Amino acid sequence: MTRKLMSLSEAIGRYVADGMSLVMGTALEAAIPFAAGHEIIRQGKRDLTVIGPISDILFDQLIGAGCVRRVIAAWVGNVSEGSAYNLRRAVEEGVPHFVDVEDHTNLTIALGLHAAALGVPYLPTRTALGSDVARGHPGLRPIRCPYTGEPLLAVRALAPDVAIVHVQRADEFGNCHLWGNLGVTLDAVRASRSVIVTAEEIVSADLIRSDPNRTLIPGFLVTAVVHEPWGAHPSPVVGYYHRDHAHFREYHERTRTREGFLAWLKEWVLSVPDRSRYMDRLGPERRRALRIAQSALSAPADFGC
Amino acid sequence: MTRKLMSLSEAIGRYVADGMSLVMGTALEAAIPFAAGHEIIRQGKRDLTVIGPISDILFDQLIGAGCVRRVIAAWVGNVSEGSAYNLRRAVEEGVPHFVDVEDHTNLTIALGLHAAALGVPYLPTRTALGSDVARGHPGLRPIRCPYTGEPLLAVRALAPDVAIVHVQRADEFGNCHLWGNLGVTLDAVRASRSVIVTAEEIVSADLIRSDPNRTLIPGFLVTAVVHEPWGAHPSPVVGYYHRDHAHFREYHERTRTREGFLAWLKEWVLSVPDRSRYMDRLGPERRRALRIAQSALSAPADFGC
Amino acid sequence: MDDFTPRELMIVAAARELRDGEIVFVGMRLPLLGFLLAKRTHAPRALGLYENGVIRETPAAELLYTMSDLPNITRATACGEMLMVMGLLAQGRVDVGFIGGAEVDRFGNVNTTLVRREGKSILRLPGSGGAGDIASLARRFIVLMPHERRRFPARVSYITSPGYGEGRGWRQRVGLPPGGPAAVITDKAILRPDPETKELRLVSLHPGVSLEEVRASTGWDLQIADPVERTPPPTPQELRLLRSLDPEGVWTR
Amino acid sequence: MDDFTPRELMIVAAARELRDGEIVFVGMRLPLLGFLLAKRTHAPRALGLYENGVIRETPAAELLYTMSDLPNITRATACGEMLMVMGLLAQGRVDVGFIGGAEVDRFGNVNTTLVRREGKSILRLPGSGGAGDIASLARRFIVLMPHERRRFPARVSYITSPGYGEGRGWRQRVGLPPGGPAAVITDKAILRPDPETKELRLVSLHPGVSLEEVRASTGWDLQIADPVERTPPPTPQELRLLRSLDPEGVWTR
Repeated sequence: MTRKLMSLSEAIGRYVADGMSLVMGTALEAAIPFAAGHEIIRQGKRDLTVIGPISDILFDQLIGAGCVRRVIAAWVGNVSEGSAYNLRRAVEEGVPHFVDVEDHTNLTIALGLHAAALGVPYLPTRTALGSDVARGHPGLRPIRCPYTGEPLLAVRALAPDVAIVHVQRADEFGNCHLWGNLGVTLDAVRASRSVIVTAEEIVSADLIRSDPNRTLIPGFLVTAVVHEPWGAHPSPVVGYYHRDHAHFREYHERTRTREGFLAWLKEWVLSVPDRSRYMDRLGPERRRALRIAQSALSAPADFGC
Repeated sequence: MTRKLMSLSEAIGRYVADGMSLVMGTALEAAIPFAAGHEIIRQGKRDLTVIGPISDILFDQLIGAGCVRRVIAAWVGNVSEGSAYNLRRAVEEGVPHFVDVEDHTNLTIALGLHAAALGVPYLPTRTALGSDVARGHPGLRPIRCPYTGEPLLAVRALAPDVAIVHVQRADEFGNCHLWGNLGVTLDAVRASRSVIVTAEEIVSADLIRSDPNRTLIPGFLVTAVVHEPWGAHPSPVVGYYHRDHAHFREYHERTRTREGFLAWLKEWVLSVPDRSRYMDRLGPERRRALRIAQSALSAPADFGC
Repeated sequence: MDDFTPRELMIVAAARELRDGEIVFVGMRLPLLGFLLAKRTHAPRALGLYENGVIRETPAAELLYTMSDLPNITRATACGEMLMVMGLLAQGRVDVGFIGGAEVDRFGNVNTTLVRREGKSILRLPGSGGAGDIASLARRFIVLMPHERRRFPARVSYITSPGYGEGRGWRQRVGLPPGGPAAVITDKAILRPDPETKELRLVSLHPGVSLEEVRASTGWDLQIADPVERTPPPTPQELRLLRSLDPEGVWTR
Repeated sequence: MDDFTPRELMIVAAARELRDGEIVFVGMRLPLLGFLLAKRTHAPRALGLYENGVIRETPAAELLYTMSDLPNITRATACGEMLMVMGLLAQGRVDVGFIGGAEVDRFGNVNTTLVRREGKSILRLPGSGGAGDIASLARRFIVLMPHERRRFPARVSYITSPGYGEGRGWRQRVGLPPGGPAAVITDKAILRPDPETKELRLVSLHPGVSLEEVRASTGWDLQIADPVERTPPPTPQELRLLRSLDPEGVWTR
């Protein structure tokens, strides 16, 4: 087993290069790797392809910061508030520059990653038949079932260069325990050439091995492990902290204009060197309010011999 | 939520009918629903299609007892000992009668069930290309990838009438916690029209809800729940008891001849009314030896709010 | 008539679309409240599926802003992968799903991707999310949206979530399972597909709304059921429950 | 020469096929012991995948009769579904897999399904299990079986696990990834494919075994590498470790 613990800036610096494709926000509205996304912005990565089902506001931030050339997603917006203004400015006006959008549905994103995780070039589905999502789509071709003859769509495998996922706890070898809603996380990790994990806690290999069924990401698939408490704020992490609805609302209000977004970006990303300083800025009271108020521990499972 | 707790004889009597297809042994060598299989034999079910990756000796017993018309499997034998003599007698000599065998690989069985669980008529794969397993197979048709043009096999969806699975613990509504190796269990449950669960323990809904990520079988998919401690003996159940290797060896030795099998069947199946009497026959010392000696509890996960 | 908001009426009408014991692809915002309201009134055994991988029988203890908020995870029936719940949807096990939209047309096709305006400019919307999957694969779906003429064109500029396409037989022709929109619930009325033509027609006017108002807010020559109904206003019990679910009116005002 | 059993030599030879850090589809019986032996000698970082859904870095604490025995679960790296590990196999991430067989032929095709005897009678064997998948999808595979003429026909009567099919280029033609058998380890010798023709040829004779004996036990005109090697006997350390792994000789006698 190889120790893979490093700082976030080292992980992003070493494993994310201009022009790469990145899958993020794989658990949907929870455990979105915002800390990693902000480090990508600070390091000025360019021409990225961002992949994910829905991104809540992370993709919007990357687009506004000029990091993104192409979006492969089912939905880009602000889940509780509505529009993603940076996506709109990029697509409608080319500000800061135009981005390509390859539209999907949640299921076609999931199946594209699942195909890559299963080692096959495509998977069939009935979803989106007849829709404009599928029309002329490079990754959704009409086919026929070899048994029934019925029309289907072939979803082309999606194999990102890098998956960035935020988890509850990991050991220094990258073996991760995660729980709550998983979205497309497991397939995204298996589909990607390298995997960066940010974790609320780094724990002993011993603790991780106490529950192999919770080890949904085995360390040998992981390239880098980063200890990054609060690394998903303002999205929630089961067992750690709530969604910061106010932060999403504030982002929505402040990013209606390009100037507003740039001010927001400076305040929350460019002028903070790392997540710990970001959390300082958030302040102790707000952190306390977001922390889960009452534990509810899972009943144990016995793996004895 | 509907209470679904009933006796094994009621569950098999109500939900397994002659001519049905049944998927069993879905976790591979562990948690094989032997108690349910024995009840099927006692109730004299006929013309069943049995489906599973490998079956260890359960399918051999059902075949020898004359319950089976057709086998859809990757492997039928005795994992630690070798041949399945009843399968051999049935295929080679028609004793007690001929059975059809639709050969698969583990992966094509898994993909067939996965296709049904994903609601698609087939899934593509590269496995078994060029093999005689795939030659003229009704559920493995040669196709081409619509993107790359490469040859693939289309694995037809396998949707059994009934899945019978053995789990560690369930509530009376059929919500199940299971852990250890899962094999094809989750897809088998989702692929099947009805689901019979036998469980080592019946626990409160409250305990099950303490860990929704361990609830790999939600109750709404379950038709019947049976409290059946030791229901998987001689196969192992993680957290409860070890594999009874001696029992597999004894079965192997005694079933070399048809007469030997019939004597074994009388002793261990036909002359015992239920699993509790079966375990009496096994005796307290052997039970004690098989019980796990030392607990090793999983670290808790926090689902607090 | 002014003792409830248009959104409250929409949520109540959505709740009434659910039958007890049904499997529901819930969605967020108004539909989520509709689901919770139905569970506390006539559909206590309804089961909620969420595309993030959550399955719930018991309602969450607090108001949700998103389906991944912690109260939706605590004591859930099951938490897992998106494909677990999407598989159930694709199998045809989901009775009903809810979607919102920017545009809906005569045949119940919904657009949440992009609107082409006069000239060559476009308006970029967030996209499908799971809506296209619900519309494609659920046994029926319900659309909730404000009733404005620009949102109700004869033909949407982009089909994100397929309804009846070009009318009767279209879903079968393109390979979709039967399904389709069972109702479009707006702040003015309820529209349902004509069983023969699959064209949406007005079946119920909300309290205080006139036929002319609905016609003027619809971008095609809207057919009217005969007789057209009046949507019953929320009952005091419905309103009380709804307001207890969203005491600050986050989604209801 | 009689201080080790033929099976012990086979296991040791199998262990030597593994390189450190490789991802291994382990299988049961002899290969399992070979994997454990390799981990305790030259390949401590090898990772074991099991088709029941188990991934292990640390060896199990007790002898396993099957991959689902409890000692293989306790403190495993991960436990999950078959498709999780089969997906890694299909992705081409598995370096090497082990399979046994009833028959192996000139091009390394393996039969574990059925043998047609003289007349019309057949001998029914258990079937593929995961062997066909390993042979199809691993980057290379190793076959372990007793060396008997009836088990080494020129052409197997049924290809359960494809080797090189009909020779060079066949795997590509039928659509299989490169892979194929890297070695056939028997109780008498080691055979490896000729890099050009892909036909199995004798590369190493076990201690005390003659060339003639191996030729007589092979059902085709066996080509011989020049020079042919002698398989090094198990070292005392290898034997000691192996016997500590299987003290009662369940798999080694």
